[in-house]
Amino acid sequence: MSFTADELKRMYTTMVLIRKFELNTIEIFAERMKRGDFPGALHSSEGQEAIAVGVSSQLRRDDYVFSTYRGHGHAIAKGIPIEKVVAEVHGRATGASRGYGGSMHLFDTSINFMGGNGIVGAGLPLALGTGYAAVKRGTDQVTAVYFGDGGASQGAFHEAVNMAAIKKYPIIFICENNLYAATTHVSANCPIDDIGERAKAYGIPGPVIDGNNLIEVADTVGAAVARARTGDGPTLIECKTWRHRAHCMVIPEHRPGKDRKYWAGRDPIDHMRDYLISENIAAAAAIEQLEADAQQQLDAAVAYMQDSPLPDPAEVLEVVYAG
Amino acid sequence: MSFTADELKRMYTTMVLIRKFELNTIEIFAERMKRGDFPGALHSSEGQEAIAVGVSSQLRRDDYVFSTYRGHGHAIAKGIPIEKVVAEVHGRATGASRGYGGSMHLFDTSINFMGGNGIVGAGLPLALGTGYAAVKRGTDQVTAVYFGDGGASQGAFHEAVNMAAIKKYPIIFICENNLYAATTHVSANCPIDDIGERAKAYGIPGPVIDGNNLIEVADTVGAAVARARTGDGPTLIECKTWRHRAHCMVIPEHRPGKDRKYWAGRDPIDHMRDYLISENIAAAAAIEQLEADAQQQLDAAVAYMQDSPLPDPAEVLEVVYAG
Amino acid sequence: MPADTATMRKLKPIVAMNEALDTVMAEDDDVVLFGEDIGAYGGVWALSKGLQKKYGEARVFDTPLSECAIMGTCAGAAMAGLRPVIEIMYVDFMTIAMDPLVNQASKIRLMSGGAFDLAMTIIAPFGAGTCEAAQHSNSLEAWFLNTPGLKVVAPSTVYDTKGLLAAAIRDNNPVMYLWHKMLYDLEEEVPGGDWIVPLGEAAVRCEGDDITVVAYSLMMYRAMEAAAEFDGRISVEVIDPRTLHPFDLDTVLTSLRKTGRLLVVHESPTRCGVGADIVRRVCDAGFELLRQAPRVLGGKDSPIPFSKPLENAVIPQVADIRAAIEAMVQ
Amino acid sequence: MPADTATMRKLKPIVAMNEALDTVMAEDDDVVLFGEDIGAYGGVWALSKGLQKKYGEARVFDTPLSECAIMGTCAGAAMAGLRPVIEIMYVDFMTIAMDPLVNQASKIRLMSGGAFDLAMTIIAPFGAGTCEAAQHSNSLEAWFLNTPGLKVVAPSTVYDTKGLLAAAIRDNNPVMYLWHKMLYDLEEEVPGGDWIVPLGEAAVRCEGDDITVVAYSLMMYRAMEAAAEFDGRISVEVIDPRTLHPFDLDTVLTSLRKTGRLLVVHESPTRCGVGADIVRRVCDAGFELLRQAPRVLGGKDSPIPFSKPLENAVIPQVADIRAAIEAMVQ
Ligand SMILES: Cc1ncc(C[n+]2csc(CCOP(=O)(O)OP(=O)(O)O)c2C)c(N)n1
Ligand SMILES: Cc1ncc(C[n+]2csc(CCOP(=O)(O)OP(=O)(O)O)c2C)c(N)n1
Ligand SMILES: [Mg+2]
Ligand SMILES: [Mg+2]
Repeated sequence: MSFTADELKRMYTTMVLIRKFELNTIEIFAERMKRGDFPGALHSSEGQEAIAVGVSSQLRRDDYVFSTYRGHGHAIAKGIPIEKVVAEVHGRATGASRGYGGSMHLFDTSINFMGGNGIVGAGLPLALGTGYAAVKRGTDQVTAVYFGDGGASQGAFHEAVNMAAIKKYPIIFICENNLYAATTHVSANCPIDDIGERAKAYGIPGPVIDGNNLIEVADTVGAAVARARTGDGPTLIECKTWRHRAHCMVIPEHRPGKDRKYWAGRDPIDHMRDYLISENIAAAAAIEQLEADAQQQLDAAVAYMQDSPLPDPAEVLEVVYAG
Repeated sequence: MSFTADELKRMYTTMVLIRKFELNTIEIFAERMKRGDFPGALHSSEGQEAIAVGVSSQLRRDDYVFSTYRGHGHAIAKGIPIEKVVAEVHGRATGASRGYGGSMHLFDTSINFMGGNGIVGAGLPLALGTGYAAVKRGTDQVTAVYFGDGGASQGAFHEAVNMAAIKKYPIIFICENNLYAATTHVSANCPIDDIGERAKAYGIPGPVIDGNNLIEVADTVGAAVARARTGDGPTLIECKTWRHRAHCMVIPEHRPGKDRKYWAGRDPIDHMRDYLISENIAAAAAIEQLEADAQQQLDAAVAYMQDSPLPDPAEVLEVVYAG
Repeated sequence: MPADTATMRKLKPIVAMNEALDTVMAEDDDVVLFGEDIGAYGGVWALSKGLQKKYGEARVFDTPLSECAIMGTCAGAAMAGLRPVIEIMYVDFMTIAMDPLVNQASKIRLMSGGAFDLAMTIIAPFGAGTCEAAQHSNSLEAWFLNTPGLKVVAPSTVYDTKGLLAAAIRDNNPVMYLWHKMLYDLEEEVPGGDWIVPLGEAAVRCEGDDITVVAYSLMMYRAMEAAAEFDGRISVEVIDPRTLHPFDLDTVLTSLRKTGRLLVVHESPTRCGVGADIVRRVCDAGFELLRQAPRVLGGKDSPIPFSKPLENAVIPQVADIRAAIEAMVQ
Repeated sequence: MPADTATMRKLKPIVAMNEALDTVMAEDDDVVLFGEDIGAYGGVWALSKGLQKKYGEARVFDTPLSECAIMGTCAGAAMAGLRPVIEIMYVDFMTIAMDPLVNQASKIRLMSGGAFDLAMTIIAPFGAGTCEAAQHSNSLEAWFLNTPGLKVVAPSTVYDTKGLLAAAIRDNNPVMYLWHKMLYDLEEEVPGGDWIVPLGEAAVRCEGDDITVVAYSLMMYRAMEAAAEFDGRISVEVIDPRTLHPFDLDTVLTSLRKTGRLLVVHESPTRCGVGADIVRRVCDAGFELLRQAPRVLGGKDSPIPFSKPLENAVIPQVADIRAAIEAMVQ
């Protein structure tokens, strides 16, 4: 994959924007919780930004994406405007889902972002539907669907990958293996070393890669997308990664300190910053500017959210059923 | 596995008994259907007798078995008295399930035969429970669970084999691959050649064998049972086989003639008869005697069924909830 | 072509469904059909007979034996703007497809703030009477009715079987279309051509003054049989809701203005069932119309046992319905 | 040791459940507990805190993230004669475990002609109010009540939370034990020691003469709050069924003999819901007691939206209950 310098800088900025978004959201949620005002569940994707940005770098606007409850990064990287993401997680009428979905249910039909999902593994069977639709219509759209190391233990994983392989649907199954499912280590969810290895059970490729290396993610996904667009079927990609925080805000950190130390040295944003500098793509000053840009985008988005109204309860029952 | 001549003869007799039972049941059902009296669903196991008998030859009375809707052979081979099987499929109060279960739901707690199942693949998660119970109690009981090539497409298959592998539960997963799921060829359910190959996705052994060869089945299952009893965990065994008939009585034959011809030459009972003769275990006359014994057992069982009353409807509501 | 009463013919429910599918597939390329054994074979119930040949494998196809994947494909395809129709071979197997139906299909429209229409239809046979025992005889409509976002249809006549399926497929919401296995061999006179029976309109199957019996699907026929046995002695009005959600309450209330007596008959379990909900609605909207206690004759509090006498004991029979009517009308 | 009112102490529901588990596990080695994060960590709700340490990994353990496997293990272990207890982290995830619960656990006893007792308990939190949106806020009790073979418990007070769980685990049938997330931080005075609250016995939470309000779990507290706001102007009797099946109808009928007015309040969807079924039972057994139309104030016909004002709009609030009572009692 050869990216232009501008592309690389834009990707870096997006990673930083995701990181800053997560930090800001946690801050606002923590404040509200202190006031005894529980704002809902929040699952931070800090540490996994390279996967979201790397995957999205290989997708077209009309390609489909199914996300998870840890999907802020997926949404921002695919292209939901940051202010609509901020507004949604804080329940505003101007949010991506008009305040009906929240952090776990960000949608944007204009870019075929098909939503987060609160049910572990539940995005995979849905991805079969958009994969099929593309084939049926003869478009070359692909579908990317994210899930975790725990999600690979769901029956839905097996049924979906199996059917996609049989039908050669254009689907990229992206496993974000951050080594833990809530408080459970991956070894208690998968008896073999690599979830990607399971691709063999379906006769499809199953590359296992460093999910914290943006370029490696982009290259691997790029190859899978090319396969899919030309009708060669699905790919299962396992991205080894690490979330900076415990599962969600209400669960205390419980992961061994040595793991945390090991991964602290492997932050995807640090890695990309070093890459930009060592490859002479951007100097430290330019990078600071990119980070400032990200901060500015976020600040504007937060202001937009604060000026936005809450949704009108009188409308709920009109939304439930389609006319 | 070394069997005594008597054991081999007994196994042959059991295969014949299963075969004769299936033929007789179809006859009685067909008659009733002619009279417009629909007796329920019937799934014949003709052609798959070597698996049921081979598996059961390696199990103790206190080992657990979970069967399917195509489970008459599993039940008879594990040791449900033939008259109780006949009585059950014809809805008599003297049946294995007192007439409450029928052909798809044969139970016998005295030999830990844990029932057929009308839901494809649904026996596998249940097998985790008896597998766990044996471990928890420190007994060396094993659990055998049967399913088909179509069953391997169920999410339940993945969740169950995965958890069994992680926990090293003493379970033998027996896939009876008869190449069709209802009218669908296995290639439309599994994108790779062998379902046994999927064992690698769970880090357990997955032998693929000739399910119509009683001795091969017994040997393979024997090894898996030994592993399981000593705490080395589950095995997935794929038995290639062929059912003589279409899926069930109401579905016409639709399988290609050449496949049918190919398998006609590979009947498990013929194979065993030839083996008994070629190995000088039994002469043709002795074999005819075994077949006559089987016929006699069946005739007695049918008579028993005919003399048995139908269940009393007044009792139903007392059965639903335990006291 | 529209319904043509000049060319009446005998038709079975499964053929009526097949005709409805053929009609909507011919006029709308977005309508697709899939499920286990649905492709070349034409479906174990013959639902899709001839349709793959006519519309091609891209629109009519087999799936693996994976109900969760089938339902997920259906919901995802609907999100992509197609109008998928799937068969779940027995409604009993919905236990495996509940997540993509309930947590996904029925909620995605709301979760997205109304961004998606999920126009999808799930066709599934239900009910007891065939001695197929506890896992092939269930009636789960109450689950679906208790799930906001779903519509539920349960036709009885062959005419409605065709017209309601056409309407269900054209509806822009997830619709559970439930037909009864015991009606498989039913044959009734219907017009030639095509027609639609709109969702949410009940039918008065026979008029009467003494009691209003609400019954759908197979139980409508049993109620009619029971009603006939009184020949005049008790005048029974039988109402067939046809669609369970949306539910046509007005037709029931209009009838109660005459009769003042309500009996609801269904085969699915009584507790939190369809009958309980009709009683709730009637009490809420027309309590003063009730001259006496409304009754529900539903399935017993038991899974479906195998043997015929046991199976009959847990499902309302014609004699049970007659007895219930007699007990209410002195 | 028995309940000891001399040593009253403040307790939260999750600790009460943990104590009940501890008690029954101490006296019965067949009682085992498992689920996601239930082992070393002690459960994301702290349900199993300290229990693995005390009873060992053979009896208290983590499972893979596989609800179907968890429920299957539970049902199979019950068939083997154990008394398993599992946690489903949110009742919403039952969509994935419906087959082993409904087609297996609830039916195996009947299908085997009564050969098996399946003594198993499923503990699951339910309900809205935490802004966790459409897939983490559901109330599915009506599905379970519509499934013959299951018992259903929904405690409100901390005392009942402990006593009903002890009873559920000792029961020889599959029991759905449903607690409400909004009660997580509730603290109430309870005795020291242990006690059992038998399944199937309602509690009168406050006596009154004008109207009978039936409400369980969180809604019992909201009903009490609404009742209090009338201070005497309207005299409300609040009945908490505590167990939804078996259901204590007598206590409700006794109350109706006084009040003649019935209002059922619950948060789960109204259609085919618990309220509809209570109305059906009351009409069936005590129609003459009803001075006016019985009402059900249930959840709206909508999945649960995320944003607070939207979420509040689809679930009965104290003001809604008060208004419903006022509308009934002039
Ligand atoms: C079917 C289901 N079961 C359980 C949960 C509760 N839960 C939410 S996230 C989670 C852990 C998922 O782990 P993983 O798949 O590795 O994704 P990660 O959170 O690490 O990104 C659990 C148990 C759920 N949401 N859905
Ligand atoms: C979950 C579920 N889906 C569908 C069915 C209907 N059905 C019964 S058997 C069968 C085919 C099963 O094929 P396979 O697993 O290969 O077993 P076989 O019948 O060949 O022994 C189908 C589709 C069912 N009983 N359960
Ligand atoms: Mg993880
Ligand atoms: Mg097969």
